[in-house]
Amino acid sequence: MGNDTELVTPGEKLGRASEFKAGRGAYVSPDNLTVYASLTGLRHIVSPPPDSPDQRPIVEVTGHKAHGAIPEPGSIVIARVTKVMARMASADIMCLGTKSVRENFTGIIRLQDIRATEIDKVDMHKSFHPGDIVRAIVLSLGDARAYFLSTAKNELGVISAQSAAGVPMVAISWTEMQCPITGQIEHRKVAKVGG
Amino acid sequence: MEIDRLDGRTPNQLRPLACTHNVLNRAHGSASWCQGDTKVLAAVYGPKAGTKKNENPEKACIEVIWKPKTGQSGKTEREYEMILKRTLQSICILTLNPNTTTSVIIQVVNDDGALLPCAINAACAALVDAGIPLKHLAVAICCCLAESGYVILDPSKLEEQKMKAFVYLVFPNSVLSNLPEGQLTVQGEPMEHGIITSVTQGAMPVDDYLHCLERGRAATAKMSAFLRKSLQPKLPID
Amino acid sequence: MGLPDSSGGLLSELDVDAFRRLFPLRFYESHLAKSTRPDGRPLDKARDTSSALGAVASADGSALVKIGSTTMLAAIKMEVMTPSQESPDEGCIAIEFHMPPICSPIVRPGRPAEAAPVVSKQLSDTILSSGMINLKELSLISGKAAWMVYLDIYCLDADGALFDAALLSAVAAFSHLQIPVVSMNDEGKVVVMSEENEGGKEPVNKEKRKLTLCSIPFSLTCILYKNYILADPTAEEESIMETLVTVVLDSSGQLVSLYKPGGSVLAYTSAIQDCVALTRQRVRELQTILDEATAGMEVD
Amino acid sequence: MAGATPTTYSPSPTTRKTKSLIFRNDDVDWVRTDGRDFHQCRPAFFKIGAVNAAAGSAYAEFGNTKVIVSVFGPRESKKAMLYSDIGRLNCNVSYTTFATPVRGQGSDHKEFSSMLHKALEGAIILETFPKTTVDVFALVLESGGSDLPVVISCASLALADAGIMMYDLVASVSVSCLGKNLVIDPVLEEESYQDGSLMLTCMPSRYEVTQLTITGEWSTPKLNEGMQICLDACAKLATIMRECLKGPDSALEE
Repeated sequence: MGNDTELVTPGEKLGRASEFKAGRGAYVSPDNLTVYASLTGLRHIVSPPPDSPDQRPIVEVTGHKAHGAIPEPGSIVIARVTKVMARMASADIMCLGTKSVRENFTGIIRLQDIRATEIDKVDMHKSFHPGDIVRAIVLSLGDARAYFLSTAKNELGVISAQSAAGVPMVAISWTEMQCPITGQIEHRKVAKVGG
Repeated sequence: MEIDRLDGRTPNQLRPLACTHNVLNRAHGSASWCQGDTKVLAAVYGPKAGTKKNENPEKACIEVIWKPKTGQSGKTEREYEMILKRTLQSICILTLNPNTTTSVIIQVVNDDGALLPCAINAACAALVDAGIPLKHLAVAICCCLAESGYVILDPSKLEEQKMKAFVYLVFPNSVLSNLPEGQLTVQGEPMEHGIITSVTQGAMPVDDYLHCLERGRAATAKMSAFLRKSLQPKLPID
Repeated sequence: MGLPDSSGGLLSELDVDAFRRLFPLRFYESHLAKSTRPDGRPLDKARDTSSALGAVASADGSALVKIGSTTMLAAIKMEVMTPSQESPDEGCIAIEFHMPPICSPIVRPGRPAEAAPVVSKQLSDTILSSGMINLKELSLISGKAAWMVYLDIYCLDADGALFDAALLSAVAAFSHLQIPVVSMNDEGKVVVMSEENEGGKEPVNKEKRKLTLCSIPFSLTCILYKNYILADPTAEEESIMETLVTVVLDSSGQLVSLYKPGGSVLAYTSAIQDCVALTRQRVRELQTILDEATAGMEVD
Repeated sequence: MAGATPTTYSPSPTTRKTKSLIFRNDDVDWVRTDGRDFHQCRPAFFKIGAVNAAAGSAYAEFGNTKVIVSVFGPRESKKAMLYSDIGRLNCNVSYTTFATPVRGQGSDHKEFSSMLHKALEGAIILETFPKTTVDVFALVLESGGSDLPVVISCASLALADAGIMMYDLVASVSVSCLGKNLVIDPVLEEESYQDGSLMLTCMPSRYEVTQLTITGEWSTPKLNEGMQICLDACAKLATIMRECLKGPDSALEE
């Protein structure tokens, strides 16, 4: 279905609620009669998934720069560890998915969320160091201060770290990284690459 | 043509230098530094952990607080704080104590010219006294330019006001090394010729500035010898 | 296979902007090695610069200046003061640089930017010590009344080289300044002459509507990083490579300021000379831009 | 230069011209200083994307009233804030020192800041950015009258430019009551002589009012008249605002 040339702005009517379902960038008025745009962009109509019980076409607004992404439960993030304490590490969320965020969000990784197995044997200081770049998943919106992050999956954990000599280290196992210059081995919760 | 200096000094002559360290009991490190009647007291606290504000996971943080002799801090003090902070950052090995803050407090005791250079020298001595890891020391000097392009060093307040321009310069101290000479040059110049900080006031021809650089470098060699001597552990008979 | 890959493989999955965010120095070094910058500029090239005079109707002189996306709005308001006893024939200039919260994500209301007072001070020092303005021209009645020139510069969009843009806007505002014609009223106050309150009074400053600007200062800020010199840095460049050198030259080629507040890179004589040479070139560009802006005003 | 700044005064005449000189209370035929009809707004100019450093921004110019609004976020809320399931809106309005005829202090305008907050809050879908804050900062470059309504309309454009989800744009217009007459979109001079004022902020396409501020003494018929004038003007203003969003500056991806 075409009809994606019409430019709309917030508050413009997209159609009647009896004919359309509100998709991205659209909402239904409180009286359930009208679908309005909530963003600036192109009015776009897509067919509902064939297995959906509701067979109304979906009207959405696309093409505009939406606001910068914010972390939500389930998002994969890339964060820089800022501080490592006995029971948790704090980290600045710098990328959401593969996109960078404009301004940092604070996240914390609690001791119990580092590994999926042998949780009681995990040592915070053998998992992360300040400055490490980690890939993590957002567990929840957390508390007032930080999002709760987890690295308890094979593909999550440290993806880049510097050795004491100041050079990027190479992962040699699930728990170790090695400095290519000094040969020194440091402990980390290392992320597995690829699939 | 020569310019007679009020206190009878030769153009290249510095005022008497005096440096005492460990002058304050409660600070982790402290020093007082005098150049003639200009006197500055510097205190260092830190490195302290957990003062969240400017913390950086990769680098130690340095904060500078400038206390004028009298009155409130204004724009001049803010500017001096910024210059001092960035100068000290460049000589400290910041990667050794990440997530910490080191505070440097400067108290002006008396200002009789060359105040900022004097404060930089004091801060540097106080950092050594506190045992903060440093790459090298910094030595600061003020050069004054007369109308004719004539340069005098380490001016008093009166001389500063009379001259058409002045230049504050900070250089690394000369390095004592066992390595062959060639190892310590950068772009054909010895390391201690590189400028850490330069602040100028008043218009001057570019060549006069370059001339100030030469004279400043020559003078800081003497000062760095003094600084080194004054920082050596005192013998008990002192 | 079970073993993790080297970090290189993992990082190649990232978007360019994510890589730039996570490893800014590595990102910049890959550009610098090709003698270029992420915005496509050669290392020694300043961003597009423009200047428009008379942007603020309620001011006596004003200018809007853009260097890349860094934007400055400068406006002058003239007030009257009693000159000090030491200099009864001189007026005064008060310069204030503001960074309102609209200009940058790092400025918040009630938490002013650290840079603002420092730039204010730097601007005052530069403008007053350059001798661009003869304070005697600001005198109205010797010992009785003189002009107090309030120059306020607002940063509307902060993207690096703030001092350079602020100085250019200040100079442009001074060249646009039109001094109001004033006379002394019966109460001994200086008031603006207008059709209504003229009342046969003689203006006290009939001939002095414009200031004579001699030796105008222009500046260029450069980054020193390793052996590279990057002219007119963006905010991102300033935050990653932190050694900055600002050179101010006046229109006659004199050095008004050479400002290098610390930084991990030492400046050797050759680098200083290179920065001065780049500034010389930039002074000519800026002079032309300013001349064009003033010429544009005269046509109107 | 001495440390302390000497006391100064502005040479511009500050004494107000007598009111009767311009607006004769009973004379219906006086002309507005800029020649507009009583119910005619100043030409409105909008531009989005004025500030690159911000997530979204807009510039508005109504005669001599010139404002810039920047939007930042959604970003992390201040550390001291309590946890919240929905987003927060934080507003600030300040003036430049040269905005007013006599040089001012350029300080924050607390009252306008909170009024801007109230005017916008109802139009933003706060549920779409839980826990985080959207900052809306306005700077009045020049004050030429009707400053707050211009700030509000401009802020809603900046929010739209930033891609913040909204139920509708927000348009705002004020009227001044001068004797028997209602004048819309008053300039500074008219505001200084007004007997009463009415400012209305609404979501035009939904015909919902988000804020109504009244000062002075109003009879019910006058009030109804004033509100109707404002609602009509808001609808027209919204059309101009939508054109701006759809114009060449709009941030549509290719």
